[in-house]
Amino acid sequence: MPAAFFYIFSAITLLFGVMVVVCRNPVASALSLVVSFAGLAALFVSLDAYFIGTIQILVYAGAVMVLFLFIIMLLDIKAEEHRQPNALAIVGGIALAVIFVGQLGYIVSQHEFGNRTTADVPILFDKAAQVQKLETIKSDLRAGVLPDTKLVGQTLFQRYGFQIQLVGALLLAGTVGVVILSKREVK
Amino acid sequence: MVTLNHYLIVSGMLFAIGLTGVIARRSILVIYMCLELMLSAANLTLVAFSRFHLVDGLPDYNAQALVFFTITVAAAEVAVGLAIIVALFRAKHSVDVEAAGKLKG
Amino acid sequence: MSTLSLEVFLGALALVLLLVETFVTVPRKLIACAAIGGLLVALVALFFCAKDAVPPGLVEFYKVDSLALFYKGLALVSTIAVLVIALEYAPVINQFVAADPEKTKEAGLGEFFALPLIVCVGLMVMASAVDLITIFVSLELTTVSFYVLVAYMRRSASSLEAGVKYLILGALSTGLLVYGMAWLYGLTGQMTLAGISDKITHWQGSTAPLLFAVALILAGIGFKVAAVPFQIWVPDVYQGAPTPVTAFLSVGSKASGFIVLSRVVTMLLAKDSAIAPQTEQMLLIIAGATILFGNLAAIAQTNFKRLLGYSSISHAGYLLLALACTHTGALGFTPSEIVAFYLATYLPMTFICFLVLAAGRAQGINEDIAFFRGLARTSPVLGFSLTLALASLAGLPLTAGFMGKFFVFFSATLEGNYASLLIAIIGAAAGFYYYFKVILAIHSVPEEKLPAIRLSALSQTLLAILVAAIIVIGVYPDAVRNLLVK
Amino acid sequence: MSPLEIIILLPILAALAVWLGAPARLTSLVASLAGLALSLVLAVQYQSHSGSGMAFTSAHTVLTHPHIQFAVGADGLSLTMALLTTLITSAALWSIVDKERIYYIASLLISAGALGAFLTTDIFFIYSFHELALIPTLLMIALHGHGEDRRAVAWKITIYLGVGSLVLLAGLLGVVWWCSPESGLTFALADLKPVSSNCKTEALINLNFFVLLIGFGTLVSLFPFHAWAAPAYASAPTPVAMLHAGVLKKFGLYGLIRIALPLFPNVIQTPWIQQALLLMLLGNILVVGFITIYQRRLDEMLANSSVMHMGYIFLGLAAGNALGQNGAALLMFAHGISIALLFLLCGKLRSNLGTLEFSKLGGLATNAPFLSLTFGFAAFASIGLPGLANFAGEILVFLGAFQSFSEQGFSMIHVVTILSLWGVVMSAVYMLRAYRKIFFGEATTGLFITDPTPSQRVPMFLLAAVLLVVGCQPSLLLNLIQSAIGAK
Amino acid sequence: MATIIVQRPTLKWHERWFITPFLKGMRITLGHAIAILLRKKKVTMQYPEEKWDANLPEHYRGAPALVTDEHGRERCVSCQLCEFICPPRAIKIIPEEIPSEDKWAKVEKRPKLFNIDMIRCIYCGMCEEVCPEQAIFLRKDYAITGLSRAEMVHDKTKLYEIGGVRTGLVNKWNELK
Amino acid sequence: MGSFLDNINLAFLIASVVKIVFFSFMVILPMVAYSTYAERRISAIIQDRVGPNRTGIPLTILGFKRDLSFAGLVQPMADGLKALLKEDLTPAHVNKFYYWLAPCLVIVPALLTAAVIPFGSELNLDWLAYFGISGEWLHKPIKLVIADLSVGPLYTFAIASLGVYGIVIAGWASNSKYPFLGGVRSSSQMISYEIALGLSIIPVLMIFGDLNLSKIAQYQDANGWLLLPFWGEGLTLGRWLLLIPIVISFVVFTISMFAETNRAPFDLPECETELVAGYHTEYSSMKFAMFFMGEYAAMIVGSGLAVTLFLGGWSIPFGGLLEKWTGITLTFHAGATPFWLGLVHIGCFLGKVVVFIIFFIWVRWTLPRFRYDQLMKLGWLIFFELALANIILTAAILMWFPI
Repeated sequence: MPAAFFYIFSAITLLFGVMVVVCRNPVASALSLVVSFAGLAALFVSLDAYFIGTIQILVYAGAVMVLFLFIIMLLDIKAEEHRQPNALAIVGGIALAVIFVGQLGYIVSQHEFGNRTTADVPILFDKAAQVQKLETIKSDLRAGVLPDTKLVGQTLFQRYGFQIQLVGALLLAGTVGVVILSKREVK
Repeated sequence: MVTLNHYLIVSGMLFAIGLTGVIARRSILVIYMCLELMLSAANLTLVAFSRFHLVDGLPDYNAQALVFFTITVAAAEVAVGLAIIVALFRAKHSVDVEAAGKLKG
Repeated sequence: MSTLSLEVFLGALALVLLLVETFVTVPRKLIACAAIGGLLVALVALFFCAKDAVPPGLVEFYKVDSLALFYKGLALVSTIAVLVIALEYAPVINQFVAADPEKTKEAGLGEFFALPLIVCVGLMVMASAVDLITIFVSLELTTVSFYVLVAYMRRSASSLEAGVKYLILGALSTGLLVYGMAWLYGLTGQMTLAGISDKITHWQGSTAPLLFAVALILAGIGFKVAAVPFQIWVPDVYQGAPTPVTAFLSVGSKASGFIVLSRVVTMLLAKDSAIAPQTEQMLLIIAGATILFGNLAAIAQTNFKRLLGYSSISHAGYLLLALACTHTGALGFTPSEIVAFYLATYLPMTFICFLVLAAGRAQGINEDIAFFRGLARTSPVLGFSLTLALASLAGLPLTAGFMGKFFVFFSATLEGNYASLLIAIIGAAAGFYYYFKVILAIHSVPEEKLPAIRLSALSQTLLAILVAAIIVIGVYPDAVRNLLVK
Repeated sequence: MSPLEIIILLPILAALAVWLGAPARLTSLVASLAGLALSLVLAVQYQSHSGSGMAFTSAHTVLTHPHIQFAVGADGLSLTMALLTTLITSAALWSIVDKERIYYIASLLISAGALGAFLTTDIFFIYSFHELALIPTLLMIALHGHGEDRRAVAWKITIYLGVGSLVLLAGLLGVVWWCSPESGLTFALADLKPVSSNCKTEALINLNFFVLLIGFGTLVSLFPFHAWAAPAYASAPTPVAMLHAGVLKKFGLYGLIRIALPLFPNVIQTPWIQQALLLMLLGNILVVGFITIYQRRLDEMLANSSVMHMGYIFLGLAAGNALGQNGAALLMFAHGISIALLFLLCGKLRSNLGTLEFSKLGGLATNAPFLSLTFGFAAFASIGLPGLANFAGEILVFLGAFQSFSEQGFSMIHVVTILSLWGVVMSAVYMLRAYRKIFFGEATTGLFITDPTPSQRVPMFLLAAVLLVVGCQPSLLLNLIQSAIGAK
Repeated sequence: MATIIVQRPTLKWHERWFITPFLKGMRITLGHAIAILLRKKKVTMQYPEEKWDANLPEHYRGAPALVTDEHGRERCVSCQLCEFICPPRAIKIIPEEIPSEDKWAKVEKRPKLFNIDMIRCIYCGMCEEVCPEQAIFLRKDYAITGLSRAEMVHDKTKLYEIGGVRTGLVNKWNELK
Repeated sequence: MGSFLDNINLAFLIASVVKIVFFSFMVILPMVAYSTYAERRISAIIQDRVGPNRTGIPLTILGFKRDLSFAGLVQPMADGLKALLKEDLTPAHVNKFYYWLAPCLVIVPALLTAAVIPFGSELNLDWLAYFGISGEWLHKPIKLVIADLSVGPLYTFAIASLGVYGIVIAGWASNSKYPFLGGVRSSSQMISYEIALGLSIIPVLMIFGDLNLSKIAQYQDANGWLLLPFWGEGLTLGRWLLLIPIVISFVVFTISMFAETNRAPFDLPECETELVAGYHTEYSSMKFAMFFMGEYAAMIVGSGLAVTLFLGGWSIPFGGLLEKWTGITLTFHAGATPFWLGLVHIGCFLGKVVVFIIFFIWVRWTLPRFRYDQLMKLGWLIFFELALANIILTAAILMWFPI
């Protein structure tokens, strides 16, 4: 069952990932990307990262790609369908990808740590329940449920609070920039 | 059975697909999508590793924190990027990489 | 006092200025002045910041060593300089942002003066960042702000093109960086550089995955510091971006890239590191290629700004070379410190060039070298300063630029790395040509009379300080050394 | 504050003052003459008081690690060179009439660079000061030089000197690496120990010396690296040509004598290095000599002859003994003065006649007897006529070379020395031919020249007088030089 | 054209934030709903069961129809005025001579065919207005239905069936004229 | 316990399928249908009309004198039948694939979001034992939620945000001016209000300290609804003070929900007067109906979420108080809730949702449509800031008055 789950969603992810590159219509590319992200989210879930999976959908599929579609439509991009693709770039790109994957294959073959399944590395609820401090997390763990969101939240806000502030500044800068770049002045 | 390496291979292939797209495609928007694909592939790698690196019996949430930051940053980048692309389009009415070729040398 | 408070202060200042810009009608110049004032305060306060004063929760991520303090100072100084240059450049910004520049004299200026503060915060944090997440976040903070700044002139196609190019390649580098970080984390199970370093020194098994991760990370950072073959964005972006931003990119962004690179490379090249030799090889090859490409490609340039772009690439090459040479104990400097020193010397000379460029552009002088003919006659002070700066960039002795190159050459000599030394010499020789070309243009007699470039009092002060810095560092390098090696 | 610092700073300050708007001629003349006077006083004082070792020292540390000081100090050799510099600077500046400020500034800066290089005792600053001349030279030749291709020529000299100095820098860094004491890297000449090679490092040390030789050699226009010199001097404005050919070019030789030879003792005796050097200097003397003979213009001929004469000085160094080096140093001085005088006269001819082609010149002596006399004087000095300064130098060089021959038995240096004696003949040929063609023979129509005004004669007098005095009494300088290099 | 500038009312803060207007609107609609639910107000009629026929106004315009006079004679003389005036061109008339054997022969023509397409008819009443013979009238019929298009075309028979007899003056036989 | 995947077994699958069938197809889809009916009836009532009250069992066909009308309750079925039987027209100029894909993309996410909403407490089936049925599963009460995820509201938002694709694609694929404008409007509107929507529930989540919607409902069952904190433990000053941010949250959430579901007064993407019905102008028959179904399904799920978060989910109003006074078990007791109470809870939930939908409809027929700039201004300048300030306010209250 888990293996099938993995293979199905990997296939979806990769196939639609390829579609993103292959499709000449940008809308098709964008939608393929959405599906690919959905598959990816499923893979995240299969790795017990519910929160990340949900965020992946919420942010990428729900917001980022809508923005892309919005822009594609706003700019009405169809021009590429009538143009010759750059053969050299395509060959180069594919060659690079093949080299990269080959390299990766070699790397993975060298990576002994990677030869385990999730069953080999089970989540130890009891041990974790003893270590964790927060009561809600403890109770969840005792019940055998992985309080994924709470744990991510705890990590983010207790350990990485400073970095969160930095990201806040980043978003502020981004927002200011977007407003500046797209502001239409009232004459 | 599905091992960590399976996940790594999948994410690596996704990364490679994105890279190919970045190199081979001409439309800025599609290139940008491929970049998102690459970032997501990196995220998959991180999550896979985090699941297999148990800390106190739980997945390593430090890595997932990085994933969270990556996603956030990527979203901000997209927003800024699309704003620039729209502005460029307004200025030039095209979104091909090669159309953006006034600067050469 | 912790340096963190400075960063918080500057971030808050940026916020306040943005709010003021939105809700209060004040002359935008005041915003710039407030920002400069704040930065100066921070700069002064930096001298009272203790080393290793880190809030308890941040010990793993945030390190305040003398290197960090130095880079923070560098960030502050360059931000101040950028703001001063931006004040000179304001008419151009206005021209390309406002729909009707004549009516709205100050359109878009407020944000332009406030955003560098945010960049500065990013740079300062980056100087202290010692774990993957903090590095990533602070790097992106600056990068995203730079996307905005580069493309700021939204009615100028070249600025927007520069923005798009920077954006796509920047995002690509982010992708590579994150993927590399993921692998590095996955292999070591650590997020902090100290932890990773610890694992690397006791590495068992194949080093191939480790090298894979390292290569990706180097590629990712290579983009930020403009190392060959990841330099393709540089000339276009430098040429297209607003001049103050180009200056910021060339100093601030580069410095930030190098502090991260220094920390990573120091970790990788540590004594018992399993992958030290390979990493060093990688770095050396990149450095050699960067020096050669940057210098040789610069020879043919006719646009001053673009030329400075290639020059920036070539300097990145020297910096990389310095990083790769680890046997510098006899110099009394670590490679990271040499890099820091080099950047400190690089700062004044680059900023002078950009100050002149910005002021010239604002007063109707194009960025082509040909347009600077006879500058020494019309504006003798600028002519002199620019000559000095270019001589310094070329690495003429008794200027700051020589001291930087001097250390790089010396460390390559000490390393016994004669091939790199040869490449560095070839590069420097090419540098003589293209920098002197500009000097020659400045001093030659123009066919038609050009208007003199005038500077505001603030810019004149800055110019004086920068000129003084070039000479002082050139003849009394201990001044910087004492700041760096406390 | 050491008086030497004053000597170095004087031209810099004067240049600054001129740039800021002080009366150019007055300021620079005052500064240069003050420098001349000061260096004379110091030379006399040095000889009368200490007589050996570094005097007038003063040091300010500018970098603790590696140790770099702004250290000045002078011994006989330095003082000789300083005298040469201040003399030629004064003459050059005096000769500038009705020119733009940049002439004065550039001359002063070149002079300051030379002075700094000669009077500091820290390798770092020796090297650094020399580079000070690079940009003024470029600007002066490219913007105010003569000839159609002055820009190309300016680039040629700049790139040659730039690359040469970079090679030199690499060599100097090697010197510091090999010769520093245990306590740490230092650039102070006084602290550097002569390297003692063992078998392992010998090859590297030899290589390092060779790099130094190439580096310094390029600056001196040693044979295969000489291509920049002749066109540059021919194109350069008079004061720059005077300073460059007369003073700056000697820096390479000075550096060899000061740094390379003492710190890498006996490396010059290494067969392959010595043979290479001999071949190269033979190139200077014979090849460039032949080229000189075939020149069609006075300025080009003088420029080439300057290159050619460097060969003799190298011969003195290649001899590897004190005698040769003494001769070389003396010849440096003498050649500097004589070539400066020749360029000065050449400049005068050019500004009056507008052309320097032999075919168009002739019979000037009737209208300008003083000019003719002075030129003849300088030409004879250049050839090495006894009684003039060059003769003393050349004879010492040849003696040194022969002495080396007697020590080593018959070797290559023997052949080279004999061959290079033929160079003297060659220089006599082209100098005398040029002299005859220009000043005697048939007067060409359309050329009119008068003798220089009394004011213009001053620098000529000055240089000619020095040539004569040193020629008659070489011991005046030889004592100074020997105090630095050693008598035997 | 004169431009009239309407002064917009200045809104208070709660009005600008739509708070009170929203509540006011909700109250109004709720009031209507309650009124309907409590049967206080009744507007809609349940049609087939309840009809409005009794309340139809005098001037109500329903289906047009042809009438005969008290003698059973067709009043229509096929002058075709109604056909011409009909805005939607719903009327089609083919006139014919009245055959000599007919009782009313020699007087006038009569329609051989008189069709009104009720799908087209717009109940404007123009035909009634224009008819010189007072032969066509709009009745109060409104439920005109049919299962086919053909069925919706009222022919002469149907029209007379609806119209019935009309007594009164007919101009043509007015002796006074 | 291993990973998520290892927990999948047959019983789980069967229970899930049964729940999906029950909740999605037997509750939500009929509710969708009857929402349209309610919409028409209520709008009629508000406008002093009657609305559809006749469609019933057409006995007249069989020769009877009268039809059985049931006050028009069969109307939705008639509508559905009509939509199915109408000619399915695909205009020639459309982008066929996406034109067909769009309606599916509207309705699927709307139904998927229902998965995490608890529509009842739990059902104890042990009484089946009296009828001779045995098995271990009898004694394990069935949780009345399809997927008991720990990321409930996030999941809802994530999936709901996918709904916009349908509209955008519909607008784009129609290859026609008005639908296109509608699609563009819709996408920007949904993105804008998603932020306020997400931020508005953060105070609620802060109070619960949990993202599991079942637990949130259980908490409210035991301790009083968020908007009605009248019973249970911990009724401190803090709870009462928290009413302020909760009310703000509730208002912002509700209004954003209106915008997200393209309901009036935020139905700009489909406004008839400007855009000729917007993105579904070019659609007909069942495809058109699917847009409607999607909209209503989203409305129902949104109402369900609002009810679960703010109005106690399936809990009985004042259940805690009544239990105390009467002694009858009216609140949830893990594993021991009587079967009838389970049913009552389902009823309660549905009742609340119905009330909420009626409110939706009431608002629609009351307010005029916003102008587009007003809409954007409202979202970005008021709700966004309000929601942010609200979070801070909640945090402050929670810090000083911990509950």
